[in-house]
Amino acid sequence: MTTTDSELVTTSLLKKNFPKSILETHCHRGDETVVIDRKDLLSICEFLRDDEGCSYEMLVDLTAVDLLEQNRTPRFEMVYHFKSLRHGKRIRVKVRLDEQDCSIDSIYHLWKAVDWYERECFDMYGIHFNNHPDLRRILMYDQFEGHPLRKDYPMDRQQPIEELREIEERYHYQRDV
Amino acid sequence: MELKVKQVKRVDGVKEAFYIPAAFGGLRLTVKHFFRNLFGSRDVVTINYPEEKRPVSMRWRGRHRLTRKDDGFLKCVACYMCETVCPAKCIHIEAGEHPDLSIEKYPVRFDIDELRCVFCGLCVEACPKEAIRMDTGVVAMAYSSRKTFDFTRDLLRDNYDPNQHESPKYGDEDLPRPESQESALPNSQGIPAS
Amino acid sequence: MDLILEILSIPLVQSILKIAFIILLFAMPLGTVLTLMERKWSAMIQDRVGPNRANVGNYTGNGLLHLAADGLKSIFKEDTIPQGANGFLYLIAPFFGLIAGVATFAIIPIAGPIGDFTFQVTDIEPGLLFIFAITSLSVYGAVLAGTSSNSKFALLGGTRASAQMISYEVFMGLALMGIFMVYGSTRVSDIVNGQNEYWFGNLIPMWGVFTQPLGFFLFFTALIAETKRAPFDAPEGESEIVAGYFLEYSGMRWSAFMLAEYVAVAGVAVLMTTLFFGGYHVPWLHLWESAPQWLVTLLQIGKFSIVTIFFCWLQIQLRWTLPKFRFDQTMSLGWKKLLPLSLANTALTAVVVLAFM
Amino acid sequence: MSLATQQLSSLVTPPPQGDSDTSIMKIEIGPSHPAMHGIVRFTTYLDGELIVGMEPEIGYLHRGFEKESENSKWIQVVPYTDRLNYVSPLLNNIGYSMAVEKLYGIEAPRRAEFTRVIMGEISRITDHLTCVGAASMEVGAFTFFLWFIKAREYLWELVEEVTGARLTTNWTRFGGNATDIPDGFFDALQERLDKVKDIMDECDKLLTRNKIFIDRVKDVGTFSKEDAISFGFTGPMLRACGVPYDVRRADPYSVYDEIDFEIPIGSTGDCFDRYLVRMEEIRQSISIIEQAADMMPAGPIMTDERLMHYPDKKEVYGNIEGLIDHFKLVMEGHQPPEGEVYLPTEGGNGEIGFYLVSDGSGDPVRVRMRPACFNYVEAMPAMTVGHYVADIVPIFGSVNMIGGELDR
Repeated sequence: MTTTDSELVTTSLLKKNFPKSILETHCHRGDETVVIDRKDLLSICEFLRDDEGCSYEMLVDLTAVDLLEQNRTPRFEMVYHFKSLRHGKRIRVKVRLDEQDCSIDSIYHLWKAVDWYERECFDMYGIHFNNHPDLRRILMYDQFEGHPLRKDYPMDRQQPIEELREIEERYHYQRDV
Repeated sequence: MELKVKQVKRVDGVKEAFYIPAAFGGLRLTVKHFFRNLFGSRDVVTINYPEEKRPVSMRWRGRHRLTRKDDGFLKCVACYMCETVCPAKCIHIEAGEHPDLSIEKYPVRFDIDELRCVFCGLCVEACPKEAIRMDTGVVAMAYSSRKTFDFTRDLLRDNYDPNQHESPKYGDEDLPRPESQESALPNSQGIPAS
Repeated sequence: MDLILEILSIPLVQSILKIAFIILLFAMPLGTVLTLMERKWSAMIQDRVGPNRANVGNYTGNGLLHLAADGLKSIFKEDTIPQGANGFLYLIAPFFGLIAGVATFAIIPIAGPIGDFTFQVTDIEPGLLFIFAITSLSVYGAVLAGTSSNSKFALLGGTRASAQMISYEVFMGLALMGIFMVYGSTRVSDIVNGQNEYWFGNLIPMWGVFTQPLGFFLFFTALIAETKRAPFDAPEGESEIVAGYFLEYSGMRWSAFMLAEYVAVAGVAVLMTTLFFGGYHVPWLHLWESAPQWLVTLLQIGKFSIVTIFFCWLQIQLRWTLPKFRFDQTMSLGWKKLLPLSLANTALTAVVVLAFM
Repeated sequence: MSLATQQLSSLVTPPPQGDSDTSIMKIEIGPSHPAMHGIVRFTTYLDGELIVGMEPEIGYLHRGFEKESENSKWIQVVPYTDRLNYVSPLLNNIGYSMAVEKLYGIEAPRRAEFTRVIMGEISRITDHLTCVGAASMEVGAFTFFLWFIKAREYLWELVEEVTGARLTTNWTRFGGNATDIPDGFFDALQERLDKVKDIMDECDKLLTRNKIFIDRVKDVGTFSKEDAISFGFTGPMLRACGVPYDVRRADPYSVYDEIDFEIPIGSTGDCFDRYLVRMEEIRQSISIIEQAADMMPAGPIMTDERLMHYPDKKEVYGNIEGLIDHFKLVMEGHQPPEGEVYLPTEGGNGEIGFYLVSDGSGDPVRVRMRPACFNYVEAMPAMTVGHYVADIVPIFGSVNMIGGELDR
């Protein structure tokens, strides 16, 4: 599955239009990937959506990767997967985020699906999305401390809501806490 | 293959504009089912469970059992393969040395917490000695106490049912006996010397 | 012995006995058995087995013991009152429906009279108007239960129930106008006797279903809507507002709602039998003039029961066949389709009656 | 609380004491509610019976699939994928295993791929049967639900014959499948499919042409093409809006490009279209299964790459290399080369994508599953606002939310 650079239409388009902000590109196993600078995320996403040659109408997935155990800096990678229905292409856009300053511009106004994906990413990784209108936890409860998918969150740590637990123990199992 | 698209048909006929025809059509069908089940052959897939049991497939992954060699020794060599591969971490093995020198290593403890088990069958695949199997055909395990679900090595027999044996036998009396005196070395059943 | 006969000939005693007979031996058992039959019959429609687990020893009676089990269970269950509920209204609400359902049976004759003795609690002059009056009473059951439970789902259910039942009473009345005109009376015995006449010699009995086919459909629809059963069970709305107006009830009071529903089902069935299927009259029986009186009465009770059970079955069959209406669709069906149809039916009947009778 | 619902909640009046003019009523639908067939909560704002605002809350079934997977070996994730979309577990198994195969850069043998197509389509049928059945049950057609469950029962028995379990299948491995198709499977398959077809025909007569049912689902939950794409809809939900996007055709995987099938699309994107699209997809899946059964090649069901699967027992007993391979594979686990892949597959209710990152060791760095119904639940306010409260039922039924997949 070797793909030459000339076939990677989107990559070359992005390289032409944003020569400075494309940090790295590769095509591992046929997945077209560009790593971009954090500052230009908004303009690149807008370009990807609106440009005739790209027209990625659909945001398929948005997530992050924690590379703590790989001892990489920057620690986090934001991963966006886009799908173009018109051209039948996919692209992966990655942004590297430092641990100290893990915030990134929100792209919620470009695709409607972004809203919840960014909330989930915030919930799981603690990545802050600037300008997101409603950034709060989605899968975990509000009192939850920490961000469970970070690699330094211990696997076996438990955080039951104490009040509920007390009620359950006392009234359900007749045990004192 | 090229992309073929089919537009689904929304039925909008004259018949669909009234309530009555559909009601009669529906009644005809349900009445057919009603009388077929009332008088004719009952086309029912329900099983009256405790009385009837569904025949399970040969490949059904049920409760585990530990297999034995012809002479009644456990096949298990306590290699920890199943414990390593288990995604639910429900197997716990302690290996021990055996006085019988022909057996190098054997499980002093082999516990399976059946409440944790997810019945994936990875342990069966991982076992190099075919010592653990899930082919007992036991579909449901319903016991009244959590303790009952901790299956120890000697309980992992083919036909063990805690509901029927009030006090499970921890001895070796119902295991196949060794043929000759020579092979009947002390504690040769894989039972730890107490 | 004479004393007993004398006491029995007192009208009041007769009425009390008849009430006891009809309620204890007809209405309530029918309603109770229907709660089980609904489950058994629906199981047959749906290729299931149905309830068959309740047992004494090893005897299950193919599910029959579930009746006893259900009754015992609901008696011994805690009768909860939700916090903030209006206690008094909450407690009495379940019995409105039950009373209304049972009262329907008061004017239904289940067999022909023998001499002075009628198989009917009372044969009052207003007849069916009494039914309308009584069924409007059952609205209060739903409304009071809904509003007094202090639950939003119950409130939604109660409002839906009140709107639906009050609307459908209109069409119920209008659909029966034709019957009143054709048989010239609102008295039930007149209507039943009117249906014992024949067209074309002795060929077709003048049953309501033949004289008023449209009225039959309209009345049946309106009655099903009035009893809040599928496809008109939006007030219960089990999938969106959980159980509607009786959501908060438990134990015996919940059972009262259930029993009221099934008594109402039986009530619908006896009304349909009486008004549209000749009541207790066995068709063409008058041709056999030498029939002994006791046999005739038995045949009449038998015919009445069979048609009643058929209509109970039909209602249950309909429930498990049709999807249910949304609440606004129920209302628009009533006001936009049934109302014009029943008005047209009334007008048409009036013209025909004037022209030919 | 989002902006729209913040404004709405300020309008909610306290519970009525006597005759107060309550304008907006807040009502919590779920997490335990007959129509919420997972556990999810909708905070709904009603004006009378009209929905003026809604806010979904998810996470009640969050089991930490991703965290658990990242702390497991690669092979140990396969049993977990059963529990994602638990009405079509095989499709998740297949999606995950193919993603790992892509990470390795290998392909399963053709027989394994055809078997996967057959089993996957059986799973798709069970998924759609459950969805359509549950949706029709909630609009009152309880009988069809049970007939459909009966049809599903026939198919699950087949799944059990092949995989050894009805629901927790754990069937695929990297580079093939755990078990091959047993003898006499195709006869049983054909017989069962005929029964399913019969039940489908009965239902078609009854439900598709029933005015009451049409009234309930027609023009309810209408969604435009543009909105659907922007919300990231996939699968039957997107196709009902009229977009012929099916991963099996758009990004062909496995052997789907050798099989002839049609993609059903709707026109308006309402609940009726979604119902019809699912019904048609069941028929197409039956046709796919029949074609794949005819084309089934002979051969192995497992790749012969080393260190991908356990060696034969003969090798383990008689050969030191076999034994070492076996122990290495168990102790160290599969070790895909360093890299990252995203593999989309067509799941029961949309695109299931597995995004996997490996650093070359036996432990996954990232196992991400793109949940198809995440977007649908996100779009629930957009679909329901302006409808009656009773319309939540058919809309949410047509969404086919599966809690295990939504919350992971």
